[in-house]
Amino acid sequence: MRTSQLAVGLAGLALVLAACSSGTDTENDAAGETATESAEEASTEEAPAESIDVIKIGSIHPLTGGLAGDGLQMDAGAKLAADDINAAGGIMCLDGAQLEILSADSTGTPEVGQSEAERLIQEGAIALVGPYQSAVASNMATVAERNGVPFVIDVAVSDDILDQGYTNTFRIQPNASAMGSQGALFLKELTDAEGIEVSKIAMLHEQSAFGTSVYEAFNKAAAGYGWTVEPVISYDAFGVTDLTTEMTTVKAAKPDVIVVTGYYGDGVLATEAISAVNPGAKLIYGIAQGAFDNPSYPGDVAGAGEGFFNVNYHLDVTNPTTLDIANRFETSYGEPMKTSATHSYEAVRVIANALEQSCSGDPIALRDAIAATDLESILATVGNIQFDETGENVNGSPIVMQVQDDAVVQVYPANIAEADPRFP
Amino acid sequence: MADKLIQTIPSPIKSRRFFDGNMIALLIIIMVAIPVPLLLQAGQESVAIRIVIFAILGLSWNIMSGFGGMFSFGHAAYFGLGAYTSSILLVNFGISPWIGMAAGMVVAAIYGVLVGWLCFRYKLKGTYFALATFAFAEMLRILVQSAQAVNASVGYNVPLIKGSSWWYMQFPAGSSNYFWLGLILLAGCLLATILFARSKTGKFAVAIREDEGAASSIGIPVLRYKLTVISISAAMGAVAGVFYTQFYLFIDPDLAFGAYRSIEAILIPVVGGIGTIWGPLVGSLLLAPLNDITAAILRNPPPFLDFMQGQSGLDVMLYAVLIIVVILFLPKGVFGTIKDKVKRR
Amino acid sequence: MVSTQTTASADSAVSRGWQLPPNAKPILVAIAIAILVFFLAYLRTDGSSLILTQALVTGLMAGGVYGLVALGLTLIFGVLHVINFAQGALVTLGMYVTYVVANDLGWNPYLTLFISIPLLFAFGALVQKIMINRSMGEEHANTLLLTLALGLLIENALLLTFGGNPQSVRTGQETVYNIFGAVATQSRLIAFGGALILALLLFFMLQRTSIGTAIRAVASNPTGARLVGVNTSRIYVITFAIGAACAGAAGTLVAPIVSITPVAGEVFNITAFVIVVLGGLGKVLGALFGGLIVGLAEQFGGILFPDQSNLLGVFIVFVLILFLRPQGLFSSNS
Amino acid sequence: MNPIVSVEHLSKSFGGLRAVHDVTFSVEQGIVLGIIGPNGAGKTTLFNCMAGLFPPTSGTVHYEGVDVTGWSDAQLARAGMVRTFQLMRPFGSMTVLDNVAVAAAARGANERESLQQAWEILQQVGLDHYATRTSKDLPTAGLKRLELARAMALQPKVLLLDEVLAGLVPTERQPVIELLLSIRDNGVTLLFVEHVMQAVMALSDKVLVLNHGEMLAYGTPNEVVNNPEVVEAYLGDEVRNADS
Repeated sequence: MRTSQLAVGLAGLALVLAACSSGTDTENDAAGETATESAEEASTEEAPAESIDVIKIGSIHPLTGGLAGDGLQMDAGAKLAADDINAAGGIMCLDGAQLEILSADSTGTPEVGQSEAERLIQEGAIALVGPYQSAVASNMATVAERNGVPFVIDVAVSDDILDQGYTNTFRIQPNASAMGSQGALFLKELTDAEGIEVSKIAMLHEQSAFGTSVYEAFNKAAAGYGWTVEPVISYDAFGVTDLTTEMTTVKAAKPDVIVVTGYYGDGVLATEAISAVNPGAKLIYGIAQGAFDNPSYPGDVAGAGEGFFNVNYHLDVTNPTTLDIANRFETSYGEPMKTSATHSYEAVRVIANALEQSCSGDPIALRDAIAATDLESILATVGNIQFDETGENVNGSPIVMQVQDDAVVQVYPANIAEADPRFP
Repeated sequence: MADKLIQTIPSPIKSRRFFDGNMIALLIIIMVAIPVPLLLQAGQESVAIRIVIFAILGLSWNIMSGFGGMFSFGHAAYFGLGAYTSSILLVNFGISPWIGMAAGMVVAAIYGVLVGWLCFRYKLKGTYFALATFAFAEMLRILVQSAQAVNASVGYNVPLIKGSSWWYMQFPAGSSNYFWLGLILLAGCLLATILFARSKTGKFAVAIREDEGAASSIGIPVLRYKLTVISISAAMGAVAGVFYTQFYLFIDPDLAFGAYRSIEAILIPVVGGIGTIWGPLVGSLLLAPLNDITAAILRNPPPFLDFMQGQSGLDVMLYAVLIIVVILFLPKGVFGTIKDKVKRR
Repeated sequence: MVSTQTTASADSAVSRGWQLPPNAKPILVAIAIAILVFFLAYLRTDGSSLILTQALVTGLMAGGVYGLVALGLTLIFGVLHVINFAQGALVTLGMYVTYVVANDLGWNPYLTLFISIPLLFAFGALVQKIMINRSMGEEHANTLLLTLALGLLIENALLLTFGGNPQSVRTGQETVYNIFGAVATQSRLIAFGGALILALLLFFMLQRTSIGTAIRAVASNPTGARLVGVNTSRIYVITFAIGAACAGAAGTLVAPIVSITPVAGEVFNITAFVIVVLGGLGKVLGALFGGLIVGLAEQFGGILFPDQSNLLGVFIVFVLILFLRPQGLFSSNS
Repeated sequence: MNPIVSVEHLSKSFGGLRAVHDVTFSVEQGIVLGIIGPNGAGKTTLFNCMAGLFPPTSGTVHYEGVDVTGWSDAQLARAGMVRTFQLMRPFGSMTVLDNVAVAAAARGANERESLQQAWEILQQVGLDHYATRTSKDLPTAGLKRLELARAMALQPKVLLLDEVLAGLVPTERQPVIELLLSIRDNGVTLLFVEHVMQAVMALSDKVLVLNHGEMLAYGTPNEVVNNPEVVEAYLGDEVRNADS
């Protein structure tokens, strides 16, 4: 009996090992056609002089784990962009070379993100897009830097990623401080225009690097406008199950505005707490709040989020091109397209655009072309996509949205507004 | 009659010498491993290095919990303290990670001894001890996460240097030196384990594990040796943390102190064989590449698994199933079971 | 080898502790600490009694559900000596059962208890029979990792089936109730009440029914129980199944409150461990009270350490209990 | 001659329970002291207090003229006062040789010495056959010898033996008794708790009788057997059984 069990176990292991070798074999076959040159030489070497049929772009997102919902969408967004570009004739100046997206799962962990990034580069990816999480982005930026491969961050909010002096990493999304300071500016403009008196603001933010840097930037800007930010309450977004007490503390301080920063789950909890406690603020104002502009949010909270504002990076629903993309995405993917997925789409567009400019499959030329990007955006921003010397998108900006009649609508700035902001 | 027996039974003592089977095995493993990076395709090297990091972490757990019998559920603390100490010294003061490693080992050992002392003072054992180590590691994570002095939840990026430096443990991407550096550290930890297992401390540790009261009754200062064992284990865990940071060049509170790290540390020796010298290495060889293997299979599945392609979550499920299979059918771990079978012969 | 470390105190504690002990001294100490914490919190909030009342109400209500999850865990530990790491994943499973039945079949979410409890019970029985049972009596680490792997399996199977987007069970507009100035939504009150009722039902089942007696017998002395004719392996299956059912019920009760994702139950895992230690391994009422204490620790920890994770307060309580009364608050003195 | 071990007014209670109360006696070097008494008389508690397993509630223990009250069992063992357990407690996964060698090492011997001494002791107690076997494979009699061998590796001056004959069939007892006598002949003082009266009578130079935690009698075997109080309290049956 025991021996037979052992035999079964060993057979199982043998299977794994066999699978291992076969797994790597197929991988090689797949990579074989275009990666003949890159297999031996480092990938920073120049591309072949003759025509290129396929250009590979690595897409690394959390396809499993707690963030898989976004990660899967983002991967699909990147693929849709490649399909669109290919359908339109590929990269023109490279004789219609086709884009191919190599997808990889970061599993939400930086070390896997890093090794997957390396693997994709070995398989011939000339650029990377990804990865949704800041910690993973930090690791991937290192890989990109050391391999001389450009890396376009679609979503990853932490300021620090680009603070390392890396030259190969670019970011489309506005970073945390940009959201915090823009959020304060928009709040100032909105309340001034409406004549709403603001002096005291309560802030509730999740306590990781993301929430903290949004808070710090907001606080700094607020001081400039003469606002007091108090109380400031932070919480662990992945450990919290109730925010009622926190909201009661907020209520006790009688703030004019409540600013909320965080992810989806805690955003819903905050909404529940607001409707239960009724803190009596003039505005509920999210900054980079993951729930308040999510299409399923108004339904999930059964209307309790009506009138809530949110300042966030967003796809531009007033842009017909964007709408067309989002519609086709929804048809093929079966879910409404999230903003994060449009960012992945945009990242691939940026790379394709740079390929057209550089007319080469060489990563270094590509990097320079990306740095010189000047591309009209499908996102709701204040201008074309252009990168500064650190790699930040200088025109990347959040916009203001509001839940109106159980739908999220763009309300500010005026150039992207679908409807006027409503005030109580 | 007794005299006759004395003559017929040879003393078993003489066969013990420095280069025993384990040492020879270690030398062979080193010899075999040295050319490995030259044979691997470049993308697979990071897997090889993950094996090394896992193995060191597993060896560390194995010292404390395998040999020493003190079930640690908080090894992330040692790993994280090593990673953080060396990162802080390197990033803020430009101090070489070698010195950072030494410092990290000391810090981890001190932490281990403090927590251990507290636990033993209150006579925590078994499950309670395990839960206490878990709680302390989690508290460390929570504290680091909100301590601005150590970059709170942002963590540390190791600054890139130009070129290649053994002193700063940094080499160009894809350099084989990373693997060789890891191999040196791993060989050091394996050597330490072998020497530990045959040392007085190791023998005492096993005696204490088997029966604390009896060990005390024959004069072993139980508390002192338990703490010694913990400090060795903690120091080794810190080595894993330092090397991790130097290879991945980034560390944050979750990566360093997260519960997942503690679980990893347990999983490796359990799959390989608890309380054996080679168990953690075997466990690491099996577990570290598992994610990559399952992911690779599902990327380009063989025909009969075609339906699984591109399904998210399947690779982790496969991973989980394999762990279950190993534990159910090889309860002493792969190496432990094989060792038992060989012994029975 | 590790199993030799299994504490005698755990074994003997199980035998004693299905009831509150006559010895109330530790409880008095706990009350003293609680008063101190309350006082500090009072200072911290500049004397706002409203915030403190709210913290009390919120803490107790969250604690009820924590207690129910921990109850399953403690029962499994007390009888099988297995630390069930999949408990959190089982809670998630309960949530998704509710999500599917309530949203697709249009049931009232709370009525899905009649589906989630038997379903999780059956699932637990199956898991014990084909998996855990083979590994029992071996090293602690093995069952621990088995359940860990089971948790991963469940989470990722859910991910595969439902995707990673947060889902929610619609309950419509929330009614808000006022309790001494503090507020509580209807769904939280129901979750709290439901958890309490289920826990007490289970407690009386253990005390009054023959199955309950058998479970208690196996917990205190498996060999003895076998000698008097108890089918211990059947009891093991039933106990694990009950533990899973507790998790499932908790999942249903919180489904209307939380955003449902494949990892949503993780939060309950760590708190459940703390509670089990707090209440004494293997103690049913201890788990329930421990749940309430942890719920409160979370809230008051949040007030006392505003910049730290709310888990910090929980862990501080945890470590205090470990060192002061490792046998748990609710076991008689040894 | 100065006593090697002396116990003065030693008491130990657990909570409200009085296990040992005001016991005073002393033992000269090289003698064998048998400690007897009905179950629950406090024999093992007395041993545990003397061996440092837990401190006495009051009273003192002197060893070689030094006050060792409150010393840990490990400290005492290294100093030469060693106890064995009634239930054999081998280090199961270690070889028999290592079981003994580890004790020698605890005393401070280096690796080579400790193995050499362990080997010699195994030969002395007749366990050399089993030297390389795992100790959990030993039969009960072998475990008893191992328990003794382990204690001997500490080169003790005083051995506290807790029911060293329990669990052995009569034919297995004699060799162990002979072994104990040979240990005594090397100058080791033996204190032993025992139920087997034959052995007590045959081995002991002095006998200490405990009842309800209190010392009932202390003297030569003959004195004790003839002490009417002892006979009353405890010995009657046992003596008759021993005679039959």
